[in-house]
Amino acid sequence: APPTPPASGGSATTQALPTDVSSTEKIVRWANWTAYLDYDDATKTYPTLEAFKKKYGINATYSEDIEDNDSYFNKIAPQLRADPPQDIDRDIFVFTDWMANRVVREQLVQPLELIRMPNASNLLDTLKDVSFDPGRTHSLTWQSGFAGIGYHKKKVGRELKSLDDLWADDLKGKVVVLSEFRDTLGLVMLREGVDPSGPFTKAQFETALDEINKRITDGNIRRVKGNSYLEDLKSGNAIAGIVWSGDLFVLRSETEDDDWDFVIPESGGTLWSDNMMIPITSTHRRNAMTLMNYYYDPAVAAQVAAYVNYVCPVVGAQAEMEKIDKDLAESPLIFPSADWIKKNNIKGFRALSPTEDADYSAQWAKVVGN
Amino acid sequence: MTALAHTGSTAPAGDPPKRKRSWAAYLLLLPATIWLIVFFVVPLIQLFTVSLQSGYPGNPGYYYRDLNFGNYLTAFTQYWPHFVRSLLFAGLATFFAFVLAYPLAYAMAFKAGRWRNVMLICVIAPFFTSFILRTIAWRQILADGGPVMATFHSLHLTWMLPDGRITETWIAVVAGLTYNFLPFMVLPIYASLERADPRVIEAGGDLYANGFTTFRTVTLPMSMPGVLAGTLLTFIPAAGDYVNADLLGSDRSTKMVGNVIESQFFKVPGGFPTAAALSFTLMALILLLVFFYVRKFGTEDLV
Amino acid sequence: MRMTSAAISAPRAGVSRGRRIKNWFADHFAILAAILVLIYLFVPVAYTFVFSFNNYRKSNITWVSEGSPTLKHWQNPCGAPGVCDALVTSLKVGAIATLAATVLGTMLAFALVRHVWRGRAAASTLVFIPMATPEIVLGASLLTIFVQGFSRFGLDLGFWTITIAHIMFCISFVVVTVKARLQSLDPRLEEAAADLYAGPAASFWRVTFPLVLPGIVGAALLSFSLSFDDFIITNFVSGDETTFPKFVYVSYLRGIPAQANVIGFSMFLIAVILVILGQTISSRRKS
Amino acid sequence: MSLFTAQKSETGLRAAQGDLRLEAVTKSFGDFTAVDDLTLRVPRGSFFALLGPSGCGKTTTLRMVAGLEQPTSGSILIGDTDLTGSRPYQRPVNTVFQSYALFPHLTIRENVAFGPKRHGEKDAMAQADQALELVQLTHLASRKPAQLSGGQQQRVAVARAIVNKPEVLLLDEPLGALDLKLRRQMQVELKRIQSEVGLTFIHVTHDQEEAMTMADTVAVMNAGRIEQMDDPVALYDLPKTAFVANFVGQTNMGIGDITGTDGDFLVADISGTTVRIPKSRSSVQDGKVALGVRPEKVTIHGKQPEGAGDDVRATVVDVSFIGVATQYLVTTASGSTWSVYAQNLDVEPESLRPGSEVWLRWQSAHAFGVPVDDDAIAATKGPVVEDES
Amino acid sequence: MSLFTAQKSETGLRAAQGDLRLEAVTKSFGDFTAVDDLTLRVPRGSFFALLGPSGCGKTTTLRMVAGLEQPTSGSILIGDTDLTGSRPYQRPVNTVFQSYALFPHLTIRENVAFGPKRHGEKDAMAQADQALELVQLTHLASRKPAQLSGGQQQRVAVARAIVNKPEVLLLDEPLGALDLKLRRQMQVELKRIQSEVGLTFIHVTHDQEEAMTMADTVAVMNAGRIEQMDDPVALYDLPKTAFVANFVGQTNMGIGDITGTDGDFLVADISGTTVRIPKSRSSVQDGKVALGVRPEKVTIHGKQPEGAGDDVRATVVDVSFIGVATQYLVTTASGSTWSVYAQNLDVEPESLRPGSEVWLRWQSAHAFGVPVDDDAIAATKGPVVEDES
Ligand SMILES: Nc1ncnc2c1ncn2[C@@H]1O[C@H](COP(=O)(O)OP(=O)(O)OP(=O)(O)O)[C@@H](O)[C@H]1O
Ligand SMILES: Nc1ncnc2c1ncn2[C@@H]1O[C@H](COP(=O)(O)OP(=O)(O)OP(=O)(O)O)[C@@H](O)[C@H]1O
Ligand SMILES: NCCCCNCCCN
Ligand SMILES: [Mg+2]
Ligand SMILES: [Mg+2]
Repeated sequence: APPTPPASGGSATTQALPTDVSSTEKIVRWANWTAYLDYDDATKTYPTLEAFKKKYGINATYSEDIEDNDSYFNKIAPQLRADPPQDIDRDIFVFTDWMANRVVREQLVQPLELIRMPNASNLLDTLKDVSFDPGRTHSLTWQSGFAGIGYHKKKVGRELKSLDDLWADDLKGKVVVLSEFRDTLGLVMLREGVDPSGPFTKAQFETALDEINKRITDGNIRRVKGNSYLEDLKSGNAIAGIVWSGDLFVLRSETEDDDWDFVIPESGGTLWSDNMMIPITSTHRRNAMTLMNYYYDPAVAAQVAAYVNYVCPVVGAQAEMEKIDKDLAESPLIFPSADWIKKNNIKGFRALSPTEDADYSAQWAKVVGN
Repeated sequence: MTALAHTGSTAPAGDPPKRKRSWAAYLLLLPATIWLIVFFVVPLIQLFTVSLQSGYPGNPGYYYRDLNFGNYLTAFTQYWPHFVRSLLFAGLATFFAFVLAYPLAYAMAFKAGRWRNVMLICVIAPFFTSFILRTIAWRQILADGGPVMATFHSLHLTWMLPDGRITETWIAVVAGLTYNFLPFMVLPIYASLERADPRVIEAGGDLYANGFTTFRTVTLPMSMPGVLAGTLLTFIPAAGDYVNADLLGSDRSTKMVGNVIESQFFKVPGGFPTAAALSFTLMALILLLVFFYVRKFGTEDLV
Repeated sequence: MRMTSAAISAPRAGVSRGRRIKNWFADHFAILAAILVLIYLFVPVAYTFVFSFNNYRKSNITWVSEGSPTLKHWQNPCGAPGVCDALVTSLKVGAIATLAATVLGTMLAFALVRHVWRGRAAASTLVFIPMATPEIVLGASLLTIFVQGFSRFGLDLGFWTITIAHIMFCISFVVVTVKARLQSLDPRLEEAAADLYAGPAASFWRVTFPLVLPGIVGAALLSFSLSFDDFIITNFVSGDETTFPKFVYVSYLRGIPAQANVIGFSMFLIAVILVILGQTISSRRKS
Repeated sequence: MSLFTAQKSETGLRAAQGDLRLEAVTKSFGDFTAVDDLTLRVPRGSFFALLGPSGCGKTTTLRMVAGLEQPTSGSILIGDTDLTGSRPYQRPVNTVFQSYALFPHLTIRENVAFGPKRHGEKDAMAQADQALELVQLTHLASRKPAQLSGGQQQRVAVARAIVNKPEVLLLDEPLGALDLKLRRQMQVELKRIQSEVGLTFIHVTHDQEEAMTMADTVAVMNAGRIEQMDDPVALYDLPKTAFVANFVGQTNMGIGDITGTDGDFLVADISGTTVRIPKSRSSVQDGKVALGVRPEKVTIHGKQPEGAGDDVRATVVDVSFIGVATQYLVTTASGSTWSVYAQNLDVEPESLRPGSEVWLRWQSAHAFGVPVDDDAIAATKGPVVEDES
Repeated sequence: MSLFTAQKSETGLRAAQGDLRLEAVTKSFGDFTAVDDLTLRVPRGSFFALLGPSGCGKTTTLRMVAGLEQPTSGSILIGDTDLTGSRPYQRPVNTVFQSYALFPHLTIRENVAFGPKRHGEKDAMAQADQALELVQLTHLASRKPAQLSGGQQQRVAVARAIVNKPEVLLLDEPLGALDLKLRRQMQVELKRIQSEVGLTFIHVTHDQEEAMTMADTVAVMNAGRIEQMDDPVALYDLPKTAFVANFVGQTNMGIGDITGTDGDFLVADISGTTVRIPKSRSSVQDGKVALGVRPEKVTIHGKQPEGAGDDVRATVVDVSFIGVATQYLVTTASGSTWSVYAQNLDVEPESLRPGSEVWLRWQSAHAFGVPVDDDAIAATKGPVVEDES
């Protein structure tokens, strides 16, 4: 029998935190996903971040390190878990709920001092108390979003409405899907009438898995990718796929091509949130919190949302958005109403038990060729 | 690496007797051997112990010491197609690299005259444009919307391609491997051809062998040490490569062992032991192949 | 001689035109093929060059006709965040790894060629096996030891672990290159030096070393290019340190800035120019 | 010999037979003309030697015959078959290369069988064995070339060429790398093989003694042109230029003016000494002339000898004993250095030492005259080290 | 010459002066004895040649003198200084290597200055220039060795050695790689240099003509031992063994029994022919004897010649014209092959062709007798190719 596992369970941080040198080293290093922060092409900078630097005199560096949760986590995990942990050169990273759950449980992140982050109270109520981090003591939502279908209207030549439309013969080999099984399989389960947020069974999961397996084998799916699916869409290797909502709008502005479109499939879409956290190795905790706090200023949040088009978790941002772009302030993709979510049958993916997680991840990994 | 081509040469008659036997020898060899022991042998041993570790169920990413040979079983049973593919792709790439490298090496050695060194630079210089950059360039050049595919379309030749495309097929992967390891094939072959006496090749023609026969019966056998070194230097890294399959291949049908190792390390939680077992198996397999290959071609002293 | 139709046919005068064309192709086949192969080697380099003038948006994948070609990336090659840091890291790693591997490898090569000692065969094997081990295995094993063993010595993944790994895999190539040069050295030259009153030290520094130097320089060059171009091992042991190839690979996921093209192509150009320069100098010195 | 009987029926060029002819052959490398308008006929079955200093174009000529190089202009024929432009493997010609050029990866037998195999001969190996027997190397047939000594390699190279029964066998300084003793042995051997197989041999060398002992005809080449072509005795006895006179053996030379005739003789004045040259042995009949006399035609005397013959006063500079003979180096009154060769026959040699005053004597019938040119002027200086840079 | 006057005061071994002495020197490589109990004295300032076939131990001997190899037993002295066990760079000895061993990375001047520089001489470059002048290469001083011809390299190697004013200069086949013409020139040159600088030269060669023309004393070595050591004329004229007789020039041999004496002569019966050998010229006085006569001491005649001398009937096998002379190969009645050397003097040669019946004649005073051994038996077979495998 295996010996008892190392530190796990309970969110109480038992580990000693590294000394904070924020006051002497005015930097904060932020790892985030691609197309997840407002970007100015002309100057090749991130306007809100520039403003932050100016305002606080903290030099923030932003790296689009994260391709998907698993690959980024596995890349840094050995260092974080090493005894003693090794600095990963990042002060903030951003993980989706389920991965945030793991990171918090394994005590790989530092607690937040909410008292230093007054704006944090602007967090949407629905997000305030999450199962993996009760009371938001270790994480703060960055953005939420949906997974659905994205495609290039002109190149596809018709509207895509359902997953079945993606598997059409003329799109064979031109479709990408997400390497996050909670999104890709979530959509397939919805298509099959299974609620991913409900207590679905292993068999139901596997049915969905089989569908993707078949689509890969048959060559409908060209590649299963993390956030870099955007490159395939840009280079023309793919013209449709299962994607994240905001990305397609970023793609629109980047390529100046309004034919890119995002739709929630008829059978429904998935909803998720990504969370900012401070890795256990960070020695710039305060600077990180300053940054988080800054982005919870509704005006700043609106500015970000106007670019990334993801669901904004900040109360008051919608009002700020009115000032920037009326249309966007109405957009359900940024400010969805409960009704809209319901109507479109949008569901979260339920938390998996550790054994389920291990089992499903392994099966998924095999199907996508890992 | 050109030096690898010296492999086949037995010591010349005038080989100086190994004279000195002294503490100086140990002083000279210690730093490098210590380095290799600490940063090559010890890590390999560590890798081996990792390959026998087990993971805590429910705590992916945490492992404990064990004698879990099941990891090797997994490596074999689950990933044998990847091994087959690795060897196959590496073999194909080695073959194509050989086919492309030989004329180039030959021309450099015998036809280039004063252009010889310029050609040599041309072979090496692309190293300095990072190979990742060049591979990504290929990805764009071969992309569905790229110039190569456009040519195929305009000539109505897409039927020749699997799935009507190049990227995300085995063709792209093999092409990428071929391209990236070509210099490693060219240089040793060039080195061994350069040493060959051109008169010996002329003697082939003089003795009624036409161009091709001379090549087959004289030039090629004479350059065998270089070919041997070149094929090893191409095959080994190609068999362990994952970048080409990653950037140019698709998810399942073109993945090689390298990709599995990489994803077991970096993408799949709890994959360390499997990855280690796969690495070890790959190394053992390649060492075995190298051993038989070298035995067959009679080159014992490779270094 | 048996009379056959062939024997009856009168001897021809000269060689037909068709034959001549065929002969021309036979003679030039290698050089034509070589040129094609060189072009093939250069295609992606040319692509890199062309796209260094692209007025790209977020990612440098499609040609943006508006505003391209532009010189602005050449005017400001460090314009993209991180790209020059990565280059500097690569150059530093390359320089240190080259220096260390060249010194260690050269010493070992001397020991292997010039001395008799217990375990020479074992040492040769120790040098050969890293070359016969796929990079990914080297990377993986180093990663396991760096995160599971050496961290207690305060050796975190990063610059030094990359450098250590590069020294490790370069040593073998240095040994092989220098050894070959050393073996082809006429042993009589050292005897001549001794005969001309040079003691062991003088004999080494005035005769052996200068003669082996080209081999050492070649080995250093090879080490540098292997180190500079390495991705696989680096990716395993680098933690969050970014070398140039890793920068390119990582930014590939979100779009490579054209500045990377500028730098990649410049390195290529510098290499070509340096070698051509070195060659003309040495050939001028010869004449 | 059975090896050279059953000739397989062959096609085209390969079946060409007859004399080897070079017609106005020129070969240029860029600006440089290596072989200059060369015309030459080598009778079938003869032993022909091409003699000349390094770089004069010997190898280039051979390579054109072999087809390894194409002439810039002119043509090469065997009998009436024009070989120009054809490939080496199409020609009934084989070469023994200066460096042997044995295939290092093949055994001796395989090396020799290489040519017959290319011809598709079924019994290639048997033929190879026969050829190896001819060169007395049967016992080494299964070794690799690297395991053979220089002389043995040389014989393998010969076997590998003659096994093909070529019309013409080209030998490019086949003995150049051998030491003196072995070289003399191999000369005898090659001559024996040639007379046994009866092929046309074209032998390139810069060793005049070798050319003379072996060949039926010797052509002396200089700077891309043939200076003189003759049988060895005639060439040695009556060189037409100072270059030939000095390249083929040593010649004592003196430069002077023809002052008149005396019967069949030209009378010339060499720095005050009057000498006679047979009219038929001089390529100049008036004006300046270079007198030539071979060292072995000159006798050396302590006092002025009596009887017919020309003679000249001189001082001994050096005496060297070379076993069979003694060589004297002397300075004549006119300042030229001459050499005298005296066989150590049963007569006791006169005891001459450096410094002795002597008389040199030769039969006027043995003198010859050549035009005065740079070579002639250099020759009066005797055998000193010239810079070859 | 100024170069060799101002001798710096030096210490210890390096200052040793006098004759070179080898005392009971033996060198074994494993089981194999390369040099076998060699004792030898080379007078200071003499030109000494070590002659012998390949592998007889010449190079090994030289390397021991140079200090590049240590003797297994015995000692090596210069004057009274024992050099045994010292390192090469401590000895007043320099070597001209067979392959020259010039430093490819240094210019000619730097090559030559290498030794003086190691001695810390201030004017190393000036000394190098003087030495280069001596070998007439001043104009090439700034070239690299690869840019020189073989003969020039050879002279650089000599300059590089003599510039150090060693007590003993070792030359290991310095001319082995040169072609015949150049070789003869360099022989003259080396001799000139030796007489100019007056150093002890030990010259290793397997070319007997070279040894004889150059050396004051020649030692003939065979299988690690010295067979005979003498001045060239004596060595040639009166060899003590069949090996020496054949290694130093050619010898015609016949094997027979001593049947009696006749005054100062031994009378011997060689396969039925009676010949006479001066008692003083035979190393055997009774029993079996091998008669030796040099080819140039033998005359060839169409009919039995008259007058004193021994003669024998023979048949001509081969005639070769070698310019200065004609060489006849004949078979005697007893079946041995003899060779006759006839200078092409002014007398017209008798027109002999293969097959002619002839008489050979020599003065009994020129004959010599050596013990019958394998070498003697082989020598009766004449000059044929032996296998050197
Ligand atoms: N491929 C070539 N390109 C340019 N010049 C050449 C070439 N081959 C030969 N030559 C020149 O042509 C001349 C004649 O060369 P060749 O080899 O025929 O001389 P050779 O008489 O054989 O001399 P050696 O006795 O040294 O072998 C030389 O000056 C040589 O440099
Ligand atoms: N280091 C060694 N180990 C074993 N045997 C050796 C060694 N050096 C020389 N010999 C042997 O000693 C013998 C004499 O060699 P040496 O080189 O002195 O001959 P040599 O007379 O110079 O011949 P050559 O004329 O060929 O140069 C040879 O049989 C050689 O094989
Ligand atoms: N471009 C930013 C995309 C962020 C996606 N986060 C995804 C999580 C899904 N499960
Ligand atoms: Mg030549
Ligand atoms: Mg020797």
